Amino acid sequence: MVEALNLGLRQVMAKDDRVVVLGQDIAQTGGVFRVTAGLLDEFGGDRVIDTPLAEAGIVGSAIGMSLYGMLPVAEIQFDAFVYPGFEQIVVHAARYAWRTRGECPASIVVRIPYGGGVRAPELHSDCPEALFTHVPGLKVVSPSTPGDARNMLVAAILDPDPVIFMEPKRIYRSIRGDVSDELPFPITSSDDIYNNAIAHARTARNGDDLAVFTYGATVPLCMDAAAALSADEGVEARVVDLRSLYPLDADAITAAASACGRALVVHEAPRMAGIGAEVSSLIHERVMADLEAPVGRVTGFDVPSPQFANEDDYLPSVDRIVAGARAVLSW
Amino acid sequence: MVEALNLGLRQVMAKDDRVVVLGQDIAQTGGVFRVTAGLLDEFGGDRVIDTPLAEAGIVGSAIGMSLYGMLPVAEIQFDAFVYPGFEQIVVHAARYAWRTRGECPASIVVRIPYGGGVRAPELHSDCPEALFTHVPGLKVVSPSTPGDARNMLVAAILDPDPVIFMEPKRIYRSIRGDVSDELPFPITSSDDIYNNAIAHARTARNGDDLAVFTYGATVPLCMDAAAALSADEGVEARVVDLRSLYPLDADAITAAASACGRALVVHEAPRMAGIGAEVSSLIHERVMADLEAPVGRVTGFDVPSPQFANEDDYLPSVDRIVAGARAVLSW
Amino acid sequence: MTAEVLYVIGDGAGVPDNDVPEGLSNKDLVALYRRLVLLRTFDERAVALQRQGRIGTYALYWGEEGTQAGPLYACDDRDWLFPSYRQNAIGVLRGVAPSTVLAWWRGYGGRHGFWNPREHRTAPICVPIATHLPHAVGLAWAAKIRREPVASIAWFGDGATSEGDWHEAMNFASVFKVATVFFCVNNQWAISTPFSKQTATETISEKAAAYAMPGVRVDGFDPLACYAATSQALERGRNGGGPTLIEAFCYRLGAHGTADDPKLYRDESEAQRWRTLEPVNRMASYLLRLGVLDDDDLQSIGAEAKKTIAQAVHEMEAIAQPGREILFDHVYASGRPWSFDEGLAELQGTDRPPAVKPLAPQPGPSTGDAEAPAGT
Amino acid sequence: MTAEVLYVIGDGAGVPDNDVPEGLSNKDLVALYRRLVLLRTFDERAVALQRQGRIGTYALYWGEEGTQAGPLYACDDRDWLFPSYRQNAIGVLRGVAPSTVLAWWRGYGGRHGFWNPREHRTAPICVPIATHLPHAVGLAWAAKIRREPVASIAWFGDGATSEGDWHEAMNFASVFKVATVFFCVNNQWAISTPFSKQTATETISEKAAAYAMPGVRVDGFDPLACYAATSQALERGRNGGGPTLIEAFCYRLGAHGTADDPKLYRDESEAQRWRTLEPVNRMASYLLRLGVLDDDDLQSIGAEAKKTIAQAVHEMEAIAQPGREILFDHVYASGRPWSFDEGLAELQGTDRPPAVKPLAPQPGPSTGDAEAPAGT
Ligand SMILES: Cc1ncc(C[n+]2csc(CCOP(=O)(O)OP(=O)(O)O)c2C)c(N)n1
Ligand SMILES: Cc1ncc(C[n+]2csc(CCOP(=O)(O)OP(=O)(O)O)c2C)c(N)n1
Ligand SMILES: [Mg+2]
Ligand SMILES: [Mg+2]
Repeated sequence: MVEALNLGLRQVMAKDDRVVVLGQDIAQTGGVFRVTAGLLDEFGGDRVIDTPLAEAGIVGSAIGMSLYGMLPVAEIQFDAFVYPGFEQIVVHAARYAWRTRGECPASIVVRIPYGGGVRAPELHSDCPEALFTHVPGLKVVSPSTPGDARNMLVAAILDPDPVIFMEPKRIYRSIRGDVSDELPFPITSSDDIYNNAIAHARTARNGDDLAVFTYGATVPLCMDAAAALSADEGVEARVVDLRSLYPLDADAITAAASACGRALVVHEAPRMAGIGAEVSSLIHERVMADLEAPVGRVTGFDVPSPQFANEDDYLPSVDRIVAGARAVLSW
Repeated sequence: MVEALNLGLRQVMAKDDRVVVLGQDIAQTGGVFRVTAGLLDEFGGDRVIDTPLAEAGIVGSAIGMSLYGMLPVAEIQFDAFVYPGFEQIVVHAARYAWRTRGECPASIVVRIPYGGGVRAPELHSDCPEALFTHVPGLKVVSPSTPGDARNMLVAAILDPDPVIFMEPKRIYRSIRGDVSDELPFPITSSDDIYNNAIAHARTARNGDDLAVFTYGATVPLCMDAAAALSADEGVEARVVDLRSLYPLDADAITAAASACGRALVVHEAPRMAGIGAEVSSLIHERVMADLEAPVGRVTGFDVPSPQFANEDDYLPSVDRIVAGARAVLSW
Repeated sequence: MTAEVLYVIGDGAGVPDNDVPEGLSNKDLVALYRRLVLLRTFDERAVALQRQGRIGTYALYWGEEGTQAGPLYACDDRDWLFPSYRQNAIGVLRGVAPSTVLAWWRGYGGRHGFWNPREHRTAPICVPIATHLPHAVGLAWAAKIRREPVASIAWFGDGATSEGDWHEAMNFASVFKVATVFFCVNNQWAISTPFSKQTATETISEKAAAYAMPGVRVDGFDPLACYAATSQALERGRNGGGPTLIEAFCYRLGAHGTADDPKLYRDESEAQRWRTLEPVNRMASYLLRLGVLDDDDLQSIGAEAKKTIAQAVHEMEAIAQPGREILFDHVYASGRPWSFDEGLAELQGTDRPPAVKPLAPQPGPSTGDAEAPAGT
Repeated sequence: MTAEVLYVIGDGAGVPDNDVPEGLSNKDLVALYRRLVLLRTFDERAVALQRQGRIGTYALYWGEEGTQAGPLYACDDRDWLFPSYRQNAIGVLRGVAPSTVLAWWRGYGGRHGFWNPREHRTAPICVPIATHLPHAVGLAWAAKIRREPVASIAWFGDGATSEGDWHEAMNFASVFKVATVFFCVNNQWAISTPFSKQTATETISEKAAAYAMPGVRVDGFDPLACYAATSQALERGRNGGGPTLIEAFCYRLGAHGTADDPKLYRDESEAQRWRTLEPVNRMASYLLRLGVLDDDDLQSIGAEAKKTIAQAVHEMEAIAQPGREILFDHVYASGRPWSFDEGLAELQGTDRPPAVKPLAPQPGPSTGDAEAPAGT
């Protein structure tokens, strides 16, 4: 996925000189995770910028650049370090379009490597995505495959609205897959890019017995769980990769839940008022009559993400997903 | 409610000299809403402190004071101005107990006047409470009556954990009610204060046809809606004032939903991944079999809280609540 | 007023006038004066409108007109302005309709209360303290990347210097040497907090040292001093010299906002003493002394401003309260979330509450009568 | 090294030694040296453990021992320490078991990886940059309110000075005149970002001016200079003189952390040049010159430290991986949310994944092999 993100950045930067990338340690070294590797050489120090250590400064100046017509891509080094930039995101990025009659949206992308599973110290494993979805005015997305990562990143950059781009760092390198140079949409215009590449959920696996909704690093785990369910008990789970967390693809969600009659939501973030709560409510509100069981949730617990020796206890495991699925299936 | 909060502060400060209050314009003038009026004269400048204009500084130094054994109460002037202090709340206040084997919780209270309806300019009408409930390690509460306001504030201060104390500013002065000097728990100890005064939902109105869950400024609106439903169509709604938003009083919620068979959640904050989503999911997960209709939600829309001329269009109105109730009742 | 404060306009008595700043013709002086009067007229009228319940809480800037019109006069048309709530009407000097600004204070959104920043190179009114400063930096930085000689100027108060965003913006600006002017209106009060409790330094301008940035301190009641300092700062910025911090030292002559009562926390006789220095009359006397204007001119400039603002009030009041659909307008520039249509349908299924009167919220058993807040 | 940097220990050749700072007996010098060696030994061992996969990513401080043991030696036992990740082992000098610190890096929580700050007047290791500074201020402020002569000292890097929290803490400390020592370890790098790109000033210490705070610049490789500056700052603080900013100018001799490769962004020959100034040998040579210690003493101090740390490693490795219930421990001090019991039950209904090896995440089709991050 790292290479795919890098490819996307290179492709869009080559075509559109409004795109600049900025953040801590992203130019000279190519970033802690090497997502921006090589960009400095290719596009120069004016467009690939190492900043001082200050997240509000990074997000805030990206907003100012966008006001001047640039398309800045800001990197936050790790999930929990977005909080010092939170105010800029909430009070400005999210409201600039609204505050300017739609004329000057904050056309920024904030890239955030997120989540646990990389054996990192405290505060390198947060999943803050639900916070952003609760803030009106932002788009929040998270890819789970290299192809999606590239396409969604390019689309997020071209999309005029502020996009919080959540990168599941746990699967940065584990999920590989060739990404063709070809993009599925023209890189020169932002017309309809939202509909083409941001708005829609993806069916990652077909099945009619249970709909499993998830995104980011838990997608492959849900695929494994689905495979196990199929092998062990002949249950065919449909796995839906949400991709866009705000707005949710409500029609795809309810259609899958209706078709299967049973549904489960899986994510790594805490449960309380998380994406799972929204997906669950949405399904019940719209298609409860089609359900044979209440929608289940397998999520992180409502505790700080633990020190890493215990993070596998915290992260939704294939076992827990299977158990959650069984509970829904046997209700 | 303002007088009740003021009374609570005076009572606890008189009994316990670990309590200090700090914030912008709270000492000399008694705060923008006068909640801290008179405290400076009564308790002196060491304990009632006007700070520089910096929310991270306010929350952060409150945490440091608590480490030394104080019980600081920090005021955020208006809801949307908590965001610059968000990092301190999330990465520190919420995790200090966890990071110190439970020995040094951040024993702070962050008081936040929140919500719309006071005809204020932009960013004086936010409802950020769900954000805090999604952050493990915090307690989040919101009173809706003067008596609760006093009792819950005193309890929050004595409780060793960090409490985000959301004050519904719209009903600061409209809801009056005598508050007796007597507190329903001893002010000298924090033992069990959590169970006595923070943890439990309150049944604000009895009824068996529909359970309405709400908190803060929408409680009186739900009472009005319940009265209208009773008068117009003989439907008796039970109104449950959640009081504690994290943790939720799950047993009280499910019991009320089960008893009524129909339920509605009402709040002013945006819908997406809000408290309503959690309450709805919780009810479906636990007692779907007892329900005759999916749980409904009447909430703020997923848009920035509007300029005030349109805020009545944004805020859940009695009409909208009644309509939401009817939809659940006629499902 | 302490010695190190730069000024141009004397008091017509013991304090002598200094030379008119370079590059300002008599015509410029008159134009600048006209702007001061327009701002003053707007402000006074807005306060009156608030008293009459025709707009909501308003953040008056009475006495700070020179800190706005002065620096602005030094700007190119292509330079960008980043006002706080205190410079709420500065866009008017850039062609924003004054009725739009008044409508903002009346609680109107969308095209009624906002403008297109690109059209006027004027950012929206910024409410959360100091948060617009990184934007000003980012904008000038973008111009620098594009090799375009565009600068930015951001206004903020003494209190704003305490916020983290102020510091981060100052640091970014100096590291990347962008052409941003940090214009601090040190009116010595942040609501009830006096300057002495806001920071430990004696001045704001000395804080520039922490960023290897030039810092200057000027008389904030002197429009020409504000002009001159800004003009130098902009020139330096455009020549690659980086940002400048300007402290316009003055005094908040009025309340913090219309809901604020300064008697709670300060001795109003102090304000009275400072009042004699206010910029509009001071500039007028100066122009009279120079013989650039006479009393008749002053009169007609005043009358003209009154007319403009009266017309603006008329226009503002002709705006119908926006419809409910406005809630969902322009939240996104691309793609309308499905929930917006649902929300609108939900609204349309219920009666609309009566139109909002700015300061007379609907009374009733449960919607509130919380007092209008003092903060803006 | 530029002239304005205060130092005590010369180089035994052209640069002469200065006087031993007041109040330090020979015994003190030896005690301080012992601490330097203990910190060094801990650090070297931790790096080795990381290489062997026995702990996770580790933020080494090789060369910065003097910036830790020096200032600490100036502190009273009642003063509070606020370390960043870079001073991760400083609690050891206050009685925290070194095995606890190692266990933290092994990813253990609860009582295995954390300590009780009140017992050691040492705050937990702080990971998010600059966020612990307001805590240090609040603590000293509380002491001041209680009229207790307790000070606080917070460590942070050059990069940390760019964060808003740094500024807010500096401002609060100076406004309220609290006894906090802001101890900046300017090792000239923030991961790959050189000091010259972090800020526009030539030094950190000059930033103190923006807060009307004394600022001093000392040789960060000189434990005695660090001691002396801190000692003066603490005395001033305790006497009501407020906070001090100390810049300990040095160089980050090692990598940012064990996952970082400095070759990507700097010329390692520069590090080599600075390496000759590192504090442990420098202090040893000084003590030899003074005749306070001889080679045998050095040997036995080294051996003693090795033994202590070897024992700590042993203890750390004797700790079993904490059980799953630890997730839910101590999240709240009062009241256990019902969801915790549900969560534990959910866990107990599934097989537990194999014990975590710090740097060998379980391979498999879908859990990852993302490289260990370079940040700490
Ligand atoms: C982040 C934030 N915190 C608090 C407030 C509330 N508030 C509005 S104006 C003000 C005082 C500002 O003082 P100063 O910066 O000196 O500007 P002035 O009002 O004097 O122009 C405060 C605290 C706010 N708007 N934003
Ligand atoms: C708020 C925040 N942003 C980013 C990081 C990631 N990070 C960890 S260390 C570091 C560099 C710190 O440099 P400096 O302050 O000079 O301290 P040093 O590491 O040199 O001791 C960064 C950017 C972080 N820990 N916290
Ligand atoms: Mg001011
Ligand atoms: Mg450093």
